[in-house]
Amino acid sequence: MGGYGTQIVNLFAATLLLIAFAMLAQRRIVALIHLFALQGLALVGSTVTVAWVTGQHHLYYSAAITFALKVVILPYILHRLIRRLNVKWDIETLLNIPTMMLVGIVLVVFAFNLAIPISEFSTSMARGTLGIALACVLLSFLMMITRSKAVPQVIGFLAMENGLFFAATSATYGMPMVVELGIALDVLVGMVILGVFLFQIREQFDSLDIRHLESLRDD
Amino acid sequence: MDVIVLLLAIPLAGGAILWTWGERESAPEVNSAFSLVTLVVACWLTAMVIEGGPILGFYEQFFVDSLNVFLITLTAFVGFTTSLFSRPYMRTERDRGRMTGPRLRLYHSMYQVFTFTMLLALTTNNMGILWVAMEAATLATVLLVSVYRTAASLEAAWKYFILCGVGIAQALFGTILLYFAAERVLGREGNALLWTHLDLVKGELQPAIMSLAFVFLLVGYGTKVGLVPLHNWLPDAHAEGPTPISAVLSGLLLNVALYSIVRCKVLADGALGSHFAGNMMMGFGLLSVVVAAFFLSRQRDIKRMFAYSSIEHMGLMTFAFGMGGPIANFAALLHMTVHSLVKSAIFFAVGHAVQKAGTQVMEDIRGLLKVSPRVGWGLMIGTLAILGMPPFGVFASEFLILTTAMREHAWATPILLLALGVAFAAIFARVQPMVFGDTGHPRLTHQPALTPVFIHLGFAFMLGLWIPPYLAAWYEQAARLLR
Amino acid sequence: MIGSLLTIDAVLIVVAAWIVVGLAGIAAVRYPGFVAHGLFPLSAALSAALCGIALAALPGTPETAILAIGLPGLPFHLRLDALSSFFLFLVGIASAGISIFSAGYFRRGEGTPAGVMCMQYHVFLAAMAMVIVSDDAYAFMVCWESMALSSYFLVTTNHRIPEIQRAGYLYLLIAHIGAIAILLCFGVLQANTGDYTFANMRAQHLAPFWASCAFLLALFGFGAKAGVLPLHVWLPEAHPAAPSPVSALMSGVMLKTAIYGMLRVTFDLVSTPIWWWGVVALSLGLATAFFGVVFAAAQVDMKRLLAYSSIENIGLIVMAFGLAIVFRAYGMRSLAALAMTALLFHCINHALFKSLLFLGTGSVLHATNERSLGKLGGLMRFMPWVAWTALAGVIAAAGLPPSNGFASEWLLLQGFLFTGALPNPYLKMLVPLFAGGLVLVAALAAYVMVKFFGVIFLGRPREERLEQAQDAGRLERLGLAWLTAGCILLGLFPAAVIEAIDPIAFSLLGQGLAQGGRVGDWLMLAPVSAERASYSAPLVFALIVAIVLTTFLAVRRFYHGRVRRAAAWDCGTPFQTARMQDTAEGFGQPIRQIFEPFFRMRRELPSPADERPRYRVTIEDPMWAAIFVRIAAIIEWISGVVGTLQRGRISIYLLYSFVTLVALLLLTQA
Amino acid sequence: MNLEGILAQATAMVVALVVAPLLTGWVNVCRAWLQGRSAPPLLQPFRALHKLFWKESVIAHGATPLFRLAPYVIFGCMLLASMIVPTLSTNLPLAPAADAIALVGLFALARVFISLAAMDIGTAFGSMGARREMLVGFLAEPAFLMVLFTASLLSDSTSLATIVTTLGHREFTILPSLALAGVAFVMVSLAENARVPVDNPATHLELTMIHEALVLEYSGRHLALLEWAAALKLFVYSCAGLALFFPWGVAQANHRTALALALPALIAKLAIGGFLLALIETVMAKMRIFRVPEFLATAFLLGVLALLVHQLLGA
Repeated sequence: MGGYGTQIVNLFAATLLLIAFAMLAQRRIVALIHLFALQGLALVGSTVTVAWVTGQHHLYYSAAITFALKVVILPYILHRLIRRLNVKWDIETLLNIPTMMLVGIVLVVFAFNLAIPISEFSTSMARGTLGIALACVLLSFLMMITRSKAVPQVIGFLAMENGLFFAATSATYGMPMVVELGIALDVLVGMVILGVFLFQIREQFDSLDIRHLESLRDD
Repeated sequence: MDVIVLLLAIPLAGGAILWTWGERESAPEVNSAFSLVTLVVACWLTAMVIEGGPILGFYEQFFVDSLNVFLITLTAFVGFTTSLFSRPYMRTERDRGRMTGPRLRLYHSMYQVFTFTMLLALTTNNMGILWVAMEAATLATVLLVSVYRTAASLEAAWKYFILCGVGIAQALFGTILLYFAAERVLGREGNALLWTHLDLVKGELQPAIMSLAFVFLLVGYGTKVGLVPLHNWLPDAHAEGPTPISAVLSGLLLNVALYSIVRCKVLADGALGSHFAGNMMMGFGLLSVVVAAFFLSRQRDIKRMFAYSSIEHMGLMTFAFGMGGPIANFAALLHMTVHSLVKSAIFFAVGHAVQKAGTQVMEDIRGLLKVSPRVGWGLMIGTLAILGMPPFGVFASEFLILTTAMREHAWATPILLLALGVAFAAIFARVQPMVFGDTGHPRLTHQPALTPVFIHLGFAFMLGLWIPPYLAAWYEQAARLLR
Repeated sequence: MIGSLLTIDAVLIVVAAWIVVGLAGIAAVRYPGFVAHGLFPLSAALSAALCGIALAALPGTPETAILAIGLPGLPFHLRLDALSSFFLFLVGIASAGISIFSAGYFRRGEGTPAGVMCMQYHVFLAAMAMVIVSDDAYAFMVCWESMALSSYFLVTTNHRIPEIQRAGYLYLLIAHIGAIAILLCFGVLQANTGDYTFANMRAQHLAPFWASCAFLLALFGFGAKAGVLPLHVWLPEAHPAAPSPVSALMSGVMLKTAIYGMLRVTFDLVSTPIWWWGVVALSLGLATAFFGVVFAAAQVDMKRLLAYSSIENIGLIVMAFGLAIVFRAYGMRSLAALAMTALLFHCINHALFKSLLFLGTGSVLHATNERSLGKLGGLMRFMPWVAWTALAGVIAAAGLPPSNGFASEWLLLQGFLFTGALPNPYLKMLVPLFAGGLVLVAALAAYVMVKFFGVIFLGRPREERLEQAQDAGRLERLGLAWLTAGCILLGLFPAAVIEAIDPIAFSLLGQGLAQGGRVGDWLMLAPVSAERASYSAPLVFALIVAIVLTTFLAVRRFYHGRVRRAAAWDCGTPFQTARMQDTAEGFGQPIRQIFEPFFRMRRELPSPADERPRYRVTIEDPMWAAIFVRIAAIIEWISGVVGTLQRGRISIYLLYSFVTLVALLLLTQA
Repeated sequence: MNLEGILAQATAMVVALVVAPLLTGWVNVCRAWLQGRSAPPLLQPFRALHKLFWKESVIAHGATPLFRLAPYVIFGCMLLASMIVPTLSTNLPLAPAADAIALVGLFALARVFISLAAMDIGTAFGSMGARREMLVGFLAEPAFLMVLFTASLLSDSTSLATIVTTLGHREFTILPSLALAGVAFVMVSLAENARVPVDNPATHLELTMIHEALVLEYSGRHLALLEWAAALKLFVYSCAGLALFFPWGVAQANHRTALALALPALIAKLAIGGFLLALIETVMAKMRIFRVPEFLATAFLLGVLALLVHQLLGA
């Protein structure tokens, strides 16, 4: 049974990575949000599996929180945002897609190499997943670097959180409950503040292109 | 009732209350009152620690030893004096229409919340909660940075938010790795993230994991410390936010972030048994000092300039902590204290100076000694103090740091000294004409609060000439905790 | 000595009293009258007391004390030995005159209020005294920098004027850089023991390389304060900027603390100097002295002129320093003692006559509000007190017998002459050359001084309003008289002075000048032996006076004393104006012409055609453009490069942290 | 200080006072001969001095006491100098009061005083003269001192008496260093005594004159004192030169006989020296004032060279 569990978790992990790549390649914001929700779903799936197999009950709670937060609330907020701000398209990335893909591949390899020696020590059922989590984090990082509009950057930021969360659950069966709650709270508040910001930026520059935000400089 | 809980409860309650009536005329006084009570409780806590040694509180969730208790007092103290300073400052801002009711409400309540997060980060025993608190600190201040709603302030806040958010995310990954390493030793119970427990078993933690974890933690919290090249948010946030916020950012937030790094370094050193962590910190420190020093000479905005000087001094402390050893740690802690005192004092003076001149551009600020000698002298003396002129405490700590460096890493000393010289030339060349000379600036509508400035400078002066024995003993105790 | 008062305690009491006086000045900031006529005379009395104490301590054994302030583990160590007592005496005797002068000078406060100034002034005095007695690196640095800081505030008293701001900035910056070098020097000296007391540094025996590093750092650091080439640039800026008593204090006393530092490090902390250090010091000293005097000859601002002349004197002192090192390195202790004696003697002489001259310029400044030589003249008629005291200072500064300036230069030349025993042939060649240079400098100094005195006090007033110039007030006269008396007495009884400062040479070099035969009785000064060289200031003075009197009487006895006043001969031209005299530029013109390559000159020569011809020449310090401007440019360039880090683009910033992260992760794998 | 000492000192002083004007007169006489003019009488300088002393002295308005003090001081310096230079005897009681360096110091003192006095009236000529005098001085002094240094290195002493004794006692050998020093000395003394080619004592042409410009405002007894002092200066220089380069015949001890022998020797040497001086003044042309620094710099360099040669060859 544990074997199946491991396979399932690995499957979910693969899905996460795939979605991360997809987000990296995605141009349309709406699709980006969908992908994000999907990623959240995969995350919930893996968490539940881990909880079910290992009987770590508090993981159910965190799965629930994750579901509520990352599959329902945040995508909803984001949808409302882009509808209110009516920004549908995000054509240009600072780096063209194929290059990003290549860089992404390199990053994944790098992440795996980093993770291999560590995951040896992992007592948990899903040893390989730490590498995947790290890869997800780095990919989201790359996405944030390469996006030139505010909303995708935010999504990249959230995706990074996903990767972190996945690392927490799969590698260590989740952090202590207090910490998880704290993290969740921070993420939520952060989202709200982000929303406020996006509106402020919008009314200030009537666009969400962060290339307007380059006036403070020292060169 | 646990003292620590009380200590945390007060600012939290203050935040809640001020959220409801923070725009009232009396709000600044209430704000100061809360800060004062916090300070009192902090002193009480300090007294307890000095007598009874380290305190564990609330199911081991809180832990106060001689390392963080002095930071707690410092935080409470600077928090209080800053609230005093912000009374006339904010009133003047309101008269000038830059602060409206809602903004004031936000400001006052967030001020208390920020104090709360700082104290939480300092008192908590749980590395996870530490992370949460640091993130919360960002969230509490980010809206204050953009409170003026100008394009520049929005941009600054956005950068602050994104860069620190991303950074802190790295820190979270580090924490996870830490937990991952710890749970194999301490088991799956919640206490696998408790620093006290980690400290006991740090020898058994897995080196390979710990080195990765430390890298993530360093990059994460280092972003908040403002280590080059992760510093880019810092000057913007300092320059664009209201001056009291710049003061607490420089005086408190950076300290606490560095404090978290130091806590992690203790664990990493224990696990790796090598000087890996220390070397990394020294590298960052040196880079920060040098780069910041050369940035200084390009500044036009006064607050921005002093933000860079903060980066420089943070780099110096990081370098000192990186060197390790009782003297260096002692010096670094001393430098931490003096730097927050002096730098916040400078920002107080700068705040009033900027309000007088109505601009932050240094070319347009002139003749402070003429319009209001006290602001002028405050800025002048503060600057000289921060530049490491004796007999101020900054010189004492820099003397210790440099001499230790000469002993252990002689190659680094000339570099540091060069950077300090460049910084001196750059800063003083700009401050002198602001203080001296003639001007036609108007008087302020509200009597500026300069008592905090001179209290801070007075302490700095004392620390340069005479460190009270119990304070010294206390520093040494703390330094010994860090090895 | 339990219970009874040590001499060093007395010194500390004086210092504390100074601080108290300063605080009183702050307290009484509303009553400038009280500050001037109450506090400054008091501090002058304290200075006089310090003289006495130091004189008493000079022959005594070293005393140490520890103050309970400073760093934990490194409290203030203090030590009072022969060397420090001598310099304390110097501080005391100069500051006594200057303080009493200031009591009359700060009558109407321009710029900083008198009370605040009183504070800064006394902190300055106290810091200098503490520098001299401090016996560990931390105490030394604290006092050293406090000295720089307080003097900086004194310099920028009239901070409304941009030039003064610039001067102050330059001064503080160079002082700070020097302090950094000194700190490094101490870091080298403590030789990784981590113990920063001077006692420990004395105990260390450094490898030649490190010792040389320490020496060069000290030479740089203290040279920056003393105004050794090429770090002298602050001096001609800061001295004119400061109020005259402050210039007097800085030039007369503060520069000497730098000399004290050099001596302390080279002869006390580093036990064994190496001969080439001496050559370095000699060359630097000669360059400095020559540069200083040549530029002094070209100045048109009286205080600038004096500042450059200070540079010259510092150069001479540094030459003596180098000579002492050379002799010490070759174990020729008695000659080293000779050079050392000359050094110390010249230190105190310069302290006296330069303070005197600066105070004189102060009085002139107050009487005429004019610093430019081109607009002064003929003041001897209206300010006889200032003029005659200044004449005494001028004779001393020009190094003419029987003044004290001549006595010290005479000793120094003796040191240069008896180098036959030097084992190193090159040095044997070199040292007489330095002697030649020294003589040239001394002769030029006379030129400069004639220009200084002649243009200010002699001739006819170049401006109408000079006719109304008032002579110095009573207190000012007292101060001037004190310093003049000092100059004359030291000049007339050099042997006594040398006897007094002999313990220093003895303590630093293990042998004094007076060992074996005395240096001569009060009448005759014969440092080595009467056959070798002898000089008797009292005799020379007495003989000249006697001859003058007898001639005077004889002329009246045999002939008559009739005098008729008439107009000066006008060479047949219809009228003579004061403008026909040499201007300051004119007087300096030959020097400018001879040493043209030294100057960066910009001339405006009028063409014969223009009907309102005007002639202007401006002299610039070549070191400025050659070194400092370049350094500034380099730093500017670097900061420009660094500035590109902050491009304002968030993606780039994210990239930075991303790259950093990846790099560090790779590092962990390595 | 015994009676003989006092006697020797006194004779030295008297000799100086008397011989100095004679020397000046003698030079003038020789120059007149060489230039084919009819010579003034040898005692002409005394007559001039006497006449000047009788004249009342005219002083410009606004002249300070310094102006009237200066002639006496200068006279004093020169007389003192003449008393310490071993003219007749090396065993002078007052000689230890000032050595070679102090001698130069005395000259410098006199120079400074006369320059200041010249600037005091505030005429164009006065300040010009002062400037030129100091210009000559600051180059001549070092050169002179270099010469003296060479001698004092040879005799390992700066006291003139010792120098003369040692130089006088050695057997006659050509010392290259002394030769160089000698040339330098001649150049310096030409300049210092306001002689052609540096200055022309017999002219009042404003473009060229130095010494005459200095004393332009003086008259009567003050001028007399100054002239006498100038004569003394020439005398002292000549004696110093003779003592350094031809030290033979100077009495070592104060026997009356020795002194009696020394005097004619001195007179003879001075006569020759004076003639040579006049010869130089006749054959050479006055150089432009701008050339003077080069001239004196050459002298200075020769002096330094002498010093180096001495260090190198030990001779």
